[in-house]
Amino acid sequence: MQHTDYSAKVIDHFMNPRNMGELAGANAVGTVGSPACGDMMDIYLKVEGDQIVDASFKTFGCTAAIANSSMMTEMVKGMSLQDAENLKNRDIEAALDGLPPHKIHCSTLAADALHEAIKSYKERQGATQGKVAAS
Amino acid sequence: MQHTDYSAKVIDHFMNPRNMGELAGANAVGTVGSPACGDMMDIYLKVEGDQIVDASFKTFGCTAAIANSSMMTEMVKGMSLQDAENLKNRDIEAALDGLPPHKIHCSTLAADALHEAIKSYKERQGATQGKVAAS
Amino acid sequence: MATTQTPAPPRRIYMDHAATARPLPEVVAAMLPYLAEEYGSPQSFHRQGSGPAHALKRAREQVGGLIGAPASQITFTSGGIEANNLAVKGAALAYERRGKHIVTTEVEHYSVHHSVKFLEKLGFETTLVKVDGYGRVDPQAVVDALRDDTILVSVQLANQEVGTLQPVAEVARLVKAHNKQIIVHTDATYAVGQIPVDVATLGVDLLSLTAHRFYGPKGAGALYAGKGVRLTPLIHGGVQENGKRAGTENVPAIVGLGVAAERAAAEMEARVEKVRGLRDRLERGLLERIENVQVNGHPSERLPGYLDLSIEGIEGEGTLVRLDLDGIAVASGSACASMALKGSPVLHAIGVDEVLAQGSILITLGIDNTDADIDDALEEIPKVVATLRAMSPIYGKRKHYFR
Amino acid sequence: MATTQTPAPPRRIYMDHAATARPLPEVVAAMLPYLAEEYGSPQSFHRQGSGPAHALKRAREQVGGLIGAPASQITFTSGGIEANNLAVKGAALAYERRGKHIVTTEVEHYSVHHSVKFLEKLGFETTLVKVDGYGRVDPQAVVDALRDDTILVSVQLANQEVGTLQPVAEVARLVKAHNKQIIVHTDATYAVGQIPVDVATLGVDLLSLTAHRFYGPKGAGALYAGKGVRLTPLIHGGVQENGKRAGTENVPAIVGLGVAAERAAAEMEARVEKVRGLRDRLERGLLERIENVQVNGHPSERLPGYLDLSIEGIEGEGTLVRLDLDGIAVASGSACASMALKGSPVLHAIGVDEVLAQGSILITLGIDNTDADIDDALEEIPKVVATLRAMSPIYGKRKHYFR
Ligand SMILES: Cc1ncc(COP(=O)(O)O)c(C=O)c1O
Ligand SMILES: Cc1ncc(COP(=O)(O)O)c(C=O)c1O
Repeated sequence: MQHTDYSAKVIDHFMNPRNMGELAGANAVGTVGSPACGDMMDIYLKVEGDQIVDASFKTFGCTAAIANSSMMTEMVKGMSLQDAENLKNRDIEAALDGLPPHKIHCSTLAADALHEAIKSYKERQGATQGKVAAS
Repeated sequence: MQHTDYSAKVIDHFMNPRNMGELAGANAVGTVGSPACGDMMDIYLKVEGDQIVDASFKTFGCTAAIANSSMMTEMVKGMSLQDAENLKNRDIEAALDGLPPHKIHCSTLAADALHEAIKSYKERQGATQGKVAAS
Repeated sequence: MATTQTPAPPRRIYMDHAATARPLPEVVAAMLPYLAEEYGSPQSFHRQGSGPAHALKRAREQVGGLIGAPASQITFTSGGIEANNLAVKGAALAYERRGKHIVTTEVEHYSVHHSVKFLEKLGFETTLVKVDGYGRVDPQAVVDALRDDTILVSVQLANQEVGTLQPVAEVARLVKAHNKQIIVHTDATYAVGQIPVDVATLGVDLLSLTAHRFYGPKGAGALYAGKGVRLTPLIHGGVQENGKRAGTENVPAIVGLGVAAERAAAEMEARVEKVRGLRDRLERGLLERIENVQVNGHPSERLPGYLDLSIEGIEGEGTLVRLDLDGIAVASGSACASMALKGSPVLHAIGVDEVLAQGSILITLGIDNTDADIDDALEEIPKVVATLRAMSPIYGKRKHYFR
Repeated sequence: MATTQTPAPPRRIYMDHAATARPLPEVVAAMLPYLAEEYGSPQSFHRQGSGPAHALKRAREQVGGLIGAPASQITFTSGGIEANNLAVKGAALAYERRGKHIVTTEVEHYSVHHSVKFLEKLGFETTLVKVDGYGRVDPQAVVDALRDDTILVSVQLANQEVGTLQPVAEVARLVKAHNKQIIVHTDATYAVGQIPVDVATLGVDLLSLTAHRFYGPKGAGALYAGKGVRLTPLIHGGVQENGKRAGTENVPAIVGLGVAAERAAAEMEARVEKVRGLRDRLERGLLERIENVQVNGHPSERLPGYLDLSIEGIEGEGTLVRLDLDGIAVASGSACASMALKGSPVLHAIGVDEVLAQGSILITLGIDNTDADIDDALEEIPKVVATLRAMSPIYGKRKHYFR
């Protein structure tokens, strides 16, 4: 493939990433991937009640990995936790107008990072609220 | 190879063969080659005493076979039998300004036909003169 | 050694389309950008690779379109001979666990025969099916040659020398009915672009083609491989062509192949009609003007441009040279005209008398030939034949020299 | 899926000469007649074949001239990968009666590695010799790997990825001293046309090269085979190339290869000097402007145009895309930039940290690069690196993520 096989949206989110950097006041973090395999994402969320009020990312990875991080953080801002938990990698991919076949795993990674962040948030919530997290 | 690898002399003798046809009054004939293999030559000589006074050919074969036949008949006209017996295929080849490597055997064929004609002539001479041909 | 300085003849008439054909001007024009600004490798991730990558994609669709195959089933090679090697060796090695027996015919191109000979050194066995006097194989004879350990059948679509068309669809049908696991290959190098060819109609698993036979460039060919057909690569070492054929893609030539395929598909009917018309006129005219000559190959089931003649009493190489000096380029099956100095195995297989085989002239017409070409050929060929027959010690002595 | 509509950058700077290079205008000009009026097959006996046949002969002399070999010892192929396959498989199969052991290195191109893997299925065994941190093989280690049944040694002349030059002459000398029957091959695809190469000085039996690496066209390469060296053909079925490689010759591409070889021979010194000068300036400049970056490959024994960098904390594919959008085309050894999605085995073999390997950028300069190109690269590359590092969760956390 060539990078010209990326959609205009992918290139736009790669060149002008939204919500890039650590997030002041984040109360949830999800980290997935492994640098040795070529991609790693830190996703930061600021959750208030049931809602994600802000999100950001830092990503080591290819064009698609960065674009998916950027798009995903855009999508989840303002979302309820439940909707975010139901966000599928296909949704991010669709929002980016598709991904080359080789690069589908990058959208999976972004969804995984999000779900990881929510999970750790909930676990922590459960712990601080004295409840046992339901498995 | 292409036919343009033939020398100008080969092409000239092929296109304008000298001494072509059966020879009226020929007293020696040599035949070599095999049509199934792609070339066959009949060489006609008219021998007077020790000298070849005329020569001709008929040839089934490639450009080089015909050109060698033509050149060889030109060369032997007026030659003594002994000189003709010593004529080598290399001499005919040289007179034609050389032959492509694949085609050297055509000059051999022409020399062989000549020697064959002389041999049969001598045998017949020996027979008619009541001599036994020395082996 | 000095070479000939004979001036070029006033007009060159090319009647050797069996050897190669002149690329169409639009083929060359389409290639040029890929020799210049679009020189990138299709495997490069950057922008310089994207033009070439898209061009490959397009060419794959064009070639698929010509033979009714999806683009994904087209593997580009450097030509027909490589495609045949990849088909035969590639399938044999990929399926050798099933068996080691191959069935092919006596009249295949050397690229199939020598591939099979190579495989024999690796323990494979081969059955060569015979052909009839027209060069045609009997489909039932192919089936009769099948064994339990047969893994591959390779039967050409059209013969390179006499132009005879083989009943490949029938062969494939019967072979598959016998055992659908057997891979069926057809060398369609001489047929694709000359006559309609459709892989579904043929029912084959593998089909070889080459660009320069249908007015594309040298250096590009393709192997069609049906869904699920495995091949061991011939040229290892890269991701190109889905791992089936490594090597930086010859983009300009492949682009040329694509355009040639598209043109062939668009003009097929007109081409067949034109070329066959010219050939038929030439055939009739020569048979009227020359006696003691035979046409080799099948009378009707034959490539449209093909006319293979065996001319009694003369030898082919000399005929070819005289015609060439008159401006007409033809080929010959004579031993003397071949680099290997060997007589044609095809003429032998169809039972042409050995001496007659030495006098064979192969005239193959193409879309660039004209009526005027045929007029000239009808005038020159009989003259050359007469001249050479006058020199021949065997002409008219059939009883002595011919079987 | 919609594709990018980003407008083309104002200027394209090509720094990926490891992938392929732009053919010289005189190369293309020399090819054109063979795509048009001189379209004949060199094997045709008639006049239409003689121009192409003479062109092949000339090209063979030109290629021989570039590497100090007689024309008769040059076999044309479709490229370097085919030449490597022919060398390795062809020699192994031709000499298998002597033994079935092959010695090669960890850092060879896939075309050598996969050929050897294929041979392993036929019962051959291989020893892969290790390289040092610069990617160099120790000639003594090659000798130590030899066995009584070793028939072939294959060591590249220059590495495709880090540009490191191998001590091939020394390898050949020691191997031949050990057992002069062992065939020595070198994949010189990346070296021929870039640095002086002479088969006699190297003392090898087989040497592969490809045209498109030194400003010739795609689709033509060659294998040098010394006197008496036998090869089993890879592509069977014709008299072309002395029976070593069948298939209608790709005359236009071979003519282009010939001209490219002649130009390379004539301009060698100037080219080396120019390209090395540009590379050295770029290397120095980047090391000054970017911290935490390492140069891979040998500091001095390296191809003149090569600069392979591992840049801490960022990933190569993204770097490549950003640079490309800025108009600079480079390559990357990162897994994400490869079609196979595999990290570079060369960087692994020389011991580059896995994470650093993902951040590798391969810059390869050629004769078409200018001082202005270097200026632009010195400006753009540090900017892109800084931008991506700012996004990276691992940059600056070396202790966490790097070994
Ligand atoms: C029947 C047949 N198949 C294939 C080929 C060769 O194709 P190419 O020369 O493109 O490799 C030939 C060529 O002469 C042929 O006669
Ligand atoms: C070391 C090496 N040898 C050979 C080749 C290939 O040559 P070609 O692409 O001309 O077949 C490559 C190509 O990438 C290579 O890296």
